[in-house]
Amino acid sequence: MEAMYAFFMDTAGMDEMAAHITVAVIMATIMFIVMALCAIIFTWMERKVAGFLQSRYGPMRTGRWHGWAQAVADMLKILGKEDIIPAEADKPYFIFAPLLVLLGSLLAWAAIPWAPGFVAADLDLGLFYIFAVTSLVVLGILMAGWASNNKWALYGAARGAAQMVSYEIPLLLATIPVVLYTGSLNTQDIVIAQQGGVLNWFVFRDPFLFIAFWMYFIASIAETNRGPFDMPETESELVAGYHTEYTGMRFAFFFLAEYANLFLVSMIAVMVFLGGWWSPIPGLDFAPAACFVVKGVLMVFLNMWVRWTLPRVRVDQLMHLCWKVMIPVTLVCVVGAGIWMMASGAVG
Amino acid sequence: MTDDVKITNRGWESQDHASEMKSELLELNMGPQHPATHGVLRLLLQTDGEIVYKVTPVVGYLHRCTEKIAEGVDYKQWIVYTDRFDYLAPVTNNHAYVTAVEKLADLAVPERAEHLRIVTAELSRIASHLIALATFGLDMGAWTPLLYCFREREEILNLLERIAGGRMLYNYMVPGGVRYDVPKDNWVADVLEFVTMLENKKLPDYNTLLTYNKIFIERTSDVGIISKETAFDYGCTGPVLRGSGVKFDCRRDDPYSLYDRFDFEIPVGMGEMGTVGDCWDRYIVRVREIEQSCRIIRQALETLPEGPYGTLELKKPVKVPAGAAYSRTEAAKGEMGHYIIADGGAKPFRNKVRSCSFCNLQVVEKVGVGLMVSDLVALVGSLDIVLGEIDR
Amino acid sequence: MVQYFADIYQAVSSAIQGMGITIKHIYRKPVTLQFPDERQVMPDRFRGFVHNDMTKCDSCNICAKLCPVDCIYIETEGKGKERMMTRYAIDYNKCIWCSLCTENCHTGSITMSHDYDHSVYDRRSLVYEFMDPNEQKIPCHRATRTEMDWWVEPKAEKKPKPKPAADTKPATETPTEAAPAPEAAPPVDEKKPEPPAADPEPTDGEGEDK
Amino acid sequence: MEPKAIFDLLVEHLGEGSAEFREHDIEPWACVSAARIADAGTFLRDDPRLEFNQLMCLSGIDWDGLDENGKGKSTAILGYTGDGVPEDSDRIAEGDFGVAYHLYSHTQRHKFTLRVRVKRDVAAVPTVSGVWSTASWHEREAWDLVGIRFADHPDLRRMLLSEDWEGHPLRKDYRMPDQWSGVPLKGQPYSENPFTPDAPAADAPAGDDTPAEG
Repeated sequence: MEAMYAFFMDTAGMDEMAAHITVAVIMATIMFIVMALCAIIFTWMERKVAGFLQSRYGPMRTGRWHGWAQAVADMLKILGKEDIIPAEADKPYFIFAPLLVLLGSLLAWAAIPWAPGFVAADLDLGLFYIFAVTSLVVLGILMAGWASNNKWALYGAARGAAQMVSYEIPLLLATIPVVLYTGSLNTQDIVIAQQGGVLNWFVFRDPFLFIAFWMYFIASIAETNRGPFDMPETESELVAGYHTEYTGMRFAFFFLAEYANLFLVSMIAVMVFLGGWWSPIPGLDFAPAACFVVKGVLMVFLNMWVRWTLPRVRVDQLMHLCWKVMIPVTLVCVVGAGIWMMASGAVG
Repeated sequence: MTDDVKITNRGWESQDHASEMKSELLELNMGPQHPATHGVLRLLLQTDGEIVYKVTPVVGYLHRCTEKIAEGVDYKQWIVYTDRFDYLAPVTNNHAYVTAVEKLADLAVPERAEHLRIVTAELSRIASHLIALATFGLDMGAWTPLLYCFREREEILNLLERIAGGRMLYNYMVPGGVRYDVPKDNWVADVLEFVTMLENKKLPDYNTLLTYNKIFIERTSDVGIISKETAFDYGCTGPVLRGSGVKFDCRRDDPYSLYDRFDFEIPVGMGEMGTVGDCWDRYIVRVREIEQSCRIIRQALETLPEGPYGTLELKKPVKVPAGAAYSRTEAAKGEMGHYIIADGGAKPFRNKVRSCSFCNLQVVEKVGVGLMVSDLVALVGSLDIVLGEIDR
Repeated sequence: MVQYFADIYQAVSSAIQGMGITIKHIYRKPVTLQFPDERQVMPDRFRGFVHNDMTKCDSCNICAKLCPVDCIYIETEGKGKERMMTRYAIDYNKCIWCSLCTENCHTGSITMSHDYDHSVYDRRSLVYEFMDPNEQKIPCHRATRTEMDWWVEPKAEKKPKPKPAADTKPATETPTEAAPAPEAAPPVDEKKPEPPAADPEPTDGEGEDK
Repeated sequence: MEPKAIFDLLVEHLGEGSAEFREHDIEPWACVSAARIADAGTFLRDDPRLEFNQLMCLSGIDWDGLDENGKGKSTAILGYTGDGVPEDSDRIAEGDFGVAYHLYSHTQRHKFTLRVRVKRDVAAVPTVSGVWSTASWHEREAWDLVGIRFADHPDLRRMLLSEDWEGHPLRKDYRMPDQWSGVPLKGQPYSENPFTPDAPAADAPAGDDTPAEG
């Protein structure tokens, strides 16, 4: 980042403001492209993973090698589809909802530290910021469900809102022990604190953090609305949930947001618990960004594996799980991690 | 849970508030195009939030008036239509119909034919139960068991294709026998091998993956409880009745064909995970019936007698004297009944089909009240309906 | 409280066991058949599109009568020895592949082929015409058929033997190949010189071609 | 219990004259007068010796010209033309309607058959849906397809056909309407595409649009 500022200010001769804007535009473009690529790659990956888990191939035809072009073709197809807005829909909200959902995850991407020094927005409250902006997604889903003027969509939206608002609590609580350890909400600081091999990753620091990691993982599945917690969609009950009435490009936004969110929560997991860009063996950090992405993709794979194995829970059981199991457990983790920290002398 | 729910005005009690804040039941149209209704079933729901207050099934979207067609085609031609009732287990439908015709026409069936009928019918039953497991899992959001079950069903279809020629609709039985003998290419050994494989390898897999999964148990136990009395009252049969703890199976208690010669057990719901008669019980009855069907197949094939596989009149039209007969058999989804009234001509005068899903579905009206929308999906899934035989 | 922790334990352990089952399949070869490249071998009795060998058919109408859905259209003209078949068509919109037509065909001309993929864009093209009435009408009566050198069904007592005449001379004139539709349609089994044994015994166990 | 013994108990309850026993090799039955059928059902269900707790099947029948044994001639059965459309006939069916009840007892493990015959112009039978809940749908189906009205049925709507369908298809003199809700029902051979107005006649040879082999 500093190098980019230096380049624009010194070499290109811009003033500070112009350099800031240029860098911001460049970073935003990169983020958006990466996000779109994510959606395409993870769509394909999801289908292949689901296929092989289910003893079939998944897409095989488009683009010769294992149907690699299938997701691209799907994207092109979906862009070419007719855009339908139901006559009775609440048009402004209907149009704005997918953008809001996308915006929620896109904004959060800004604070992801890909490599040392390479982060679009190096905020001191980075982690807090990420969780704050991702709650925009709830708003978008609620808006979409309401504006569609469809009963199924309304059900999906109501379920989704309840679910995502609830699961934000264990999600946050699970990351608090890490914040206790680092004493900072800056995403770079969190990663830097995990330097020194796999044993220094927060997930293996102490047993409470290990539990907190899995709690985070479960909450993140719920937060991304994926199986077994895909209450807002529940295709066997609510047809397609909150995006029942959406077609074409607007549907693609939801789709994009789902996979962007999926990768986002995986990257947060990597950043907070799994050592960020550090490689598992100390001293082998040649390609920090690649290491980060690979870990993120492995988390995504884990997520998919869970999705394609487990049945879906019911909406009241989902709430039960959140309020009666996960929040107590994460609270115990917070306290336990604090005690462990004191006992092991990690904090002076 | 079901009986004490009453539809009440759940709005504010005082009048002046009622004018500002009114709550009413939401009318929800579940189907006919809905992923969880197993075809073109339409359920008219009245819900309060997630709770269902009234369920009204609306059927008939697949109606073909097969009973009228039956009056226009002769006894043998109509067998191909019976395939299309429960298209997931067509051979059991054939069996139900030919049993009725044989009863009426007093036709003797050679033993080899009976054995072949039993083997194919049980294979068909396994295929149907596999679909029941698969789609029930799918209703619960588990995708993978669906594909695994279809994989095994595919093997059954291959086996049936080799003996009967069709892949899905076999037209295998005729009054007085079966249409084809065992094919010469090692069919019997393949069936036995498949049955062993299913019992030893695949069913444990399904059990681990779905049956004993905690989420699945939570979703299905204590949900949609059909008591014994309700089951009798609503004429439920098959796995639905047995799930309610009634040890009744036409194959044993009202034997037809040669079922009384084989040794098998009748699994019943025992309320292992909740109450007797809940969705999990109906599900586990199907899983255990697959095992029992495997046993029957093994016995029937090991004692397969030599001899003709059909009477000599096979190729001629069936002569049916005037009269009426009701015959029932245990099809995959319940009790399949055919009430044939013959006037002595080449075509039946009236052919009433009592289809299992038709009666089983009706219970939704009673049991569905007070469930959550998600539970209603579980209930309908656990009844294992096929719209092809409800609408006929 | 014990139940609470037992539930959590069960949930976690059953989920992990289930995931163990699914991950095993990653290493197994998928069972999918890559359809247009790999095709399943159809069993002998497979009932595909109906094929009628027009050199043998004498338009006895049994198949049309037996058809439960009336999908076989046979039109003839003339009476007695003069009776000629002018149309033989099968409407695959209606056909239900029940094989009732083949099992009672006394000449063995109508058979179920192993062909199953004939997607068309227009449902009118699913009516397969097996002969072109402009080319040549097909005699129906046995005497006329013998006279005109068509394939004649062997008498029941006789051993069925291959009729070279059925394959050489009339085949060139047979409208089966000339008609526009059947070109695409049911597989014309040219490599089948043997007429299927017209076996009157139903118990012999073989409903299909030898 | 044997059918005859069951019948004796039944007739003891209903009184002489309201039920008759018909012996038959395959399936003997009791002919019950229509007005007493609900009464008979309640008795058969509740009597501890009988306990017919399941109604297996309820069939509505149009006995056109046939007697109870199936003897006789029904001339109103319409044949089908080549396109599967029922033939037209002006004949009006006569004769009775009937309802057959097949009962089974899960506790006593015996079966019994009841039959009811009503005149065609009455065409109404008391409902037994209060006795066996399963009868509700069966009776709706019988009303829908045969047109037998079930008195006091709580919800006698059409079951399988659309609400605005005309006629009852399983009547022997049923003629299919020409159209329903604007959908033509007759004169449409399947081979003809009703959606292209310039479709050639069905018996014209399938043209060049037959795709090549593939």
